[in-house]
Amino acid sequence: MQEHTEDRPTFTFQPSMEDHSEGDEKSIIVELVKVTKIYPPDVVALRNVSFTARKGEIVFLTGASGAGKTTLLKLLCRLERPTKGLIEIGGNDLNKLNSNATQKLRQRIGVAYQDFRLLPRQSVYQNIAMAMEVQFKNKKEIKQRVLELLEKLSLSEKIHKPAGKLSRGEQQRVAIARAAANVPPLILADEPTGNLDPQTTSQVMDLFHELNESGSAIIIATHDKSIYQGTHHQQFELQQGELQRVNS
Amino acid sequence: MQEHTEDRPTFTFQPSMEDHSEGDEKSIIVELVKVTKIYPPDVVALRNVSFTARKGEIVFLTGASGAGKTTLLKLLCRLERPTKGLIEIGGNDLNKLNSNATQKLRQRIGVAYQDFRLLPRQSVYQNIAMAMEVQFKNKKEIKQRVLELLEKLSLSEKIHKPAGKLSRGEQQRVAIARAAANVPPLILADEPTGNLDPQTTSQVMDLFHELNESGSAIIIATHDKSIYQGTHHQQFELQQGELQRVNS
Amino acid sequence: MRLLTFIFTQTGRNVLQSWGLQLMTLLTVTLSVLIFSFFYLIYVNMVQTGVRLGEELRLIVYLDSGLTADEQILFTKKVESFSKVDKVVFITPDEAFAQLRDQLGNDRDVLEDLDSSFLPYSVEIYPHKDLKNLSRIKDFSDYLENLPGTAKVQYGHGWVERFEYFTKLLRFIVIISGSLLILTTMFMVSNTLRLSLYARQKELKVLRYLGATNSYIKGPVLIEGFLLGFVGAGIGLLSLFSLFQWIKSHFAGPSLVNLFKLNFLPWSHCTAILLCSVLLCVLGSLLSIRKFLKI
Amino acid sequence: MRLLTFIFTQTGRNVLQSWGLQLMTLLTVTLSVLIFSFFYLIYVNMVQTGVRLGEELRLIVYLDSGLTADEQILFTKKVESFSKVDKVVFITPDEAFAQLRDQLGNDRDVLEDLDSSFLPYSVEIYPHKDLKNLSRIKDFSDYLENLPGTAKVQYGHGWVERFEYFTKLLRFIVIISGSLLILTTMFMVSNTLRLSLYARQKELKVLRYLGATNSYIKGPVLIEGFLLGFVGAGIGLLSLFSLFQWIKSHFAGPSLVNLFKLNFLPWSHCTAILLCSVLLCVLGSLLSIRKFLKI
Ligand SMILES: Nc1ncnc2c1ncn2[C@@H]1O[C@H](COP(=O)(O)OP(=O)(O)OP(=O)(O)O)[C@@H](O)[C@H]1O
Ligand SMILES: Nc1ncnc2c1ncn2[C@@H]1O[C@H](COP(=O)(O)OP(=O)(O)OP(=O)(O)O)[C@@H](O)[C@H]1O
Ligand SMILES: [Mg+2]
Ligand SMILES: [Mg+2]
Repeated sequence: MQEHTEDRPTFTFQPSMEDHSEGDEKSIIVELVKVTKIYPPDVVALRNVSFTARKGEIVFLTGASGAGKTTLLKLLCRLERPTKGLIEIGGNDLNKLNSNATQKLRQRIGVAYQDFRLLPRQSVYQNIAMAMEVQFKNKKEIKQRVLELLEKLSLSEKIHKPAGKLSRGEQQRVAIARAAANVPPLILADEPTGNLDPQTTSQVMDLFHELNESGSAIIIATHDKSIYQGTHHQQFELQQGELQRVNS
Repeated sequence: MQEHTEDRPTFTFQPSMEDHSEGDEKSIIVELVKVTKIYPPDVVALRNVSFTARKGEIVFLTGASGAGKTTLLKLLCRLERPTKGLIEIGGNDLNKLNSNATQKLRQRIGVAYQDFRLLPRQSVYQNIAMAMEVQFKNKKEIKQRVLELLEKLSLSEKIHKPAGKLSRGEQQRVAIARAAANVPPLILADEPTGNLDPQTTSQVMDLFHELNESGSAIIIATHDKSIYQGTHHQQFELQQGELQRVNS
Repeated sequence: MRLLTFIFTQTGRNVLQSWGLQLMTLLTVTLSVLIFSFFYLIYVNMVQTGVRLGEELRLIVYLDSGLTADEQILFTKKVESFSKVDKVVFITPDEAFAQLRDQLGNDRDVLEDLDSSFLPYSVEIYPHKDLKNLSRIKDFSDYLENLPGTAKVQYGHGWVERFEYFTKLLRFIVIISGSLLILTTMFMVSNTLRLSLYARQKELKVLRYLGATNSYIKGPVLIEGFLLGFVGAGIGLLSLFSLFQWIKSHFAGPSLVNLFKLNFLPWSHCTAILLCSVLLCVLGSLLSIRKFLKI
Repeated sequence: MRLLTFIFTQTGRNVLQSWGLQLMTLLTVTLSVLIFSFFYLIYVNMVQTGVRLGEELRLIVYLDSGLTADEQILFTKKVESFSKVDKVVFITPDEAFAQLRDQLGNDRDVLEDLDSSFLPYSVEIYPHKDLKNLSRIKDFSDYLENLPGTAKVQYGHGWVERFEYFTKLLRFIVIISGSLLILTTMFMVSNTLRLSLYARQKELKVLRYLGATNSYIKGPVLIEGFLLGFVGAGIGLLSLFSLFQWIKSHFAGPSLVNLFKLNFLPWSHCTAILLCSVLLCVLGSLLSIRKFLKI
């Protein structure tokens, strides 16, 4: 990685990074200030959303279908640009990133998309390994991590099957494994348990909690009450594009 | 339709068709006898599954991720062929249907796929209308039915948007609307509420109950306890390819 | 009736929806037909010119000066009876002298002050078409050489050889480039069909899932294939015709009209090209969706 | 270093994974280069033959029979001093007679019993290259006609005209078919690239989502483009060479060696074609993924 140090973005937070304050205020990882997103011509997906997530937090995002959850997550990994407002991740203003800096940022965000976005002809292994390959991790490390993740999500049997030939629930878990592969400082999971039965759901949540303990901030958009009810984690609700805090 | 009468398959049950017995035994619509499905080379998705569904019934199919629910539904609409065993729909042995008879059969089964299978560039209207167009319904009838369905699923606003630009939950509802468009005698819904919030879920379930009352048999594969708990409907569970009845 | 209406509506919708791709496919077909028929046109004209040139070929037999008039006529008869001969012309020294003058063109001044008497009697022999081949002509010439009364047989060795060589080379080049082109064209059209397939396979699959019958799917594809082949080949042939007219008007060399008379392809050939194009496009389209009918 | 290793691994993997498509693209490039260079070869040989034929062009000035030897030499000098003339050869009646005999070829018998005295003194003029053009030659001939001492100027009207016309037509045909082909070829290669793009756009998109840098994505594509252009053009040129050798050995007409001497493209042109192919493929590939770098 050393030859890349010079073009590494200023966004350099890492799970192992020490909190800069060590006080009761943890460092801010995601910050949205009055963000509005309008899909042309007139679909207002987000309206004046302000929102903060800190290092090591788990945040749940709920809301009716079409409320704007996916849009919010897409803004964070810069798949969409806000119409108005400021988005900062790890202190970097997303509006000011160039192409390569965006990619470096994305390497530090693990995303489990609602529609998975796997490569159907590639094997499960290859799909997960890809996320680590783009960061030039070495082969041994990749293999070890992939096997470990598949074990945790009970997918070991499917390792060499093409992703397109898995059941939807299996695909969903592969998408989650891919998001978690690099132990990134920020994980976005969009409806990660929509196709999963209760038992598999708890496996996935265990993985998230584990990642969280190792320092990752996790934002989960979900309709599944069972995964957030009765927890102490922050919970926000989107209502027709407007964000409201549910508990604290 | 009259010029097609001669090549209409012998499978001619319709929602309005009278029960042939009028007794306590309703007519059988779906019958599986000792069906085994092995995906080459060695994935046993279903093992000796026998199962019957009757006219006007709602059947819930549960089971862990990868248990074989989708496979079972695919066998019913002949997207996959069984490795062993007999499948009859409306009294027709699926193994004996030719290409055109298969298509006629599919016209009488509404399927909401787990991965939706919408056309992303076509409008919501067009996506739903397609299902009726292949049956040569007339334009007015199509328009009326599509508007009615969109109304019921609170998608009226999105009618002219391309399906690819909807949120996942909206897409899921479009897929359900498409399956219901022709008021088919048999509806297969694969995880129909995986991306939906509780309120939208109940809209969808209302639609299913309505269809059921007008005579359609409905088979729903799901992980969502809220939609089947406390109902009197039949419920089956798949465990690693083996089917078990949960209640009666 | 409803089926037909639906099929036409569907075709119209498809064409409108993916007009970019459709235009590209059309352009491909047009270019292919244009290139193919262009080469075919060249080939046809070449063959015609060859035939015209070949018609000018003749052998000249100079007769022994000692031959009497009767013997001369006998000789002519003999050659005429030979089945491989089209026409035999008896030529007196006067006629030969006039011919030579024509042949010498601007050099004819050298013949001034001379009279025809130094030239022998001769016989011009126009061989049968199927004899117009270098080696056969040679054999025939040898045969004539040995006839009694022959002083000398002469024909345009150099000219025949050159002509043979040149047409052989040209035909070769046209055939090679033609086959290269046909290969390329087929490759191209099938590529383009594959491309438009990629764009539509999702739609075709979904239609099958929804229970669309074979005819519902085949209909629009068939009509599209037909239109594609017809319009494509039509435009291609029309472009070729304009091009041809332009070349012709541009290169109307009056002095050469006879040798290089350019002809357009006859109607029957145009029609054949059109039909082939339509057939290929329809077949190609049907083949490309065949696998979807198995879903 | 790691980047390079990854890029090469990635390239290898891509090629292996989609070898069918890769092969098709390669074939497209090969065919295109083959066709293009084939036509270029024809064109080059045609031009060379034209030059060779043009070199044979000369004007003959017959001198007044009354001219003295000194005046004859003066005349020659005068014409020689004219800047548009390459070479002037003075010809005695004896030489002219010998020439005429050669020209008549097998007809030379007609000159038996004659001697050279009936032929005038003449001067052969080889005009400068830039004068070899029908209208200019005509002007020059008129000019010579008016020189004192000229009896008659003569040159192969018909031959020059025919040649002019024929090369014009041929050049025209080659240029038209060439442009048609280049158009088609470009169309084809871009189509094929689009096709292979379709197959890979999903992968490229996903790679971007995962944070692949520009170089990570560009690298393999660049190498693939390079290999494609290089191998494709290489095979195309080699095939052309074999084809050329075959034609040459097949059509080795000894009597015509001089006129139709076929030459292969010089090294420099081959290299240029190779480079162009590589450049176009690399550029095309990069262009085709450009939009993904914006995600
Ligand atoms: N690319 C797009 N173009 C136009 N409108 C869009 C696009 N993507 C989403 N929308 C619209 O924006 C709104 C919010 O969409 P979003 O995907 O964020 O919803 P969501 O909260 O994720 O819903 P779900 O729970 O159904 O996934 C919806 O009305 C949707 O139709
Ligand atoms: N096309 C295929 N080729 C090979 N194996 C397959 C294919 N489709 C499914 N499988 C395997 O068959 C098994 C059953 O798959 P199926 O899709 O029926 O599960 P499911 O019950 O629908 O699961 P989920 O709840 O995750 O959707 C799984 O192990 C899956 O990996
Ligand atoms: Mg969403
Ligand atoms: Mg499933």
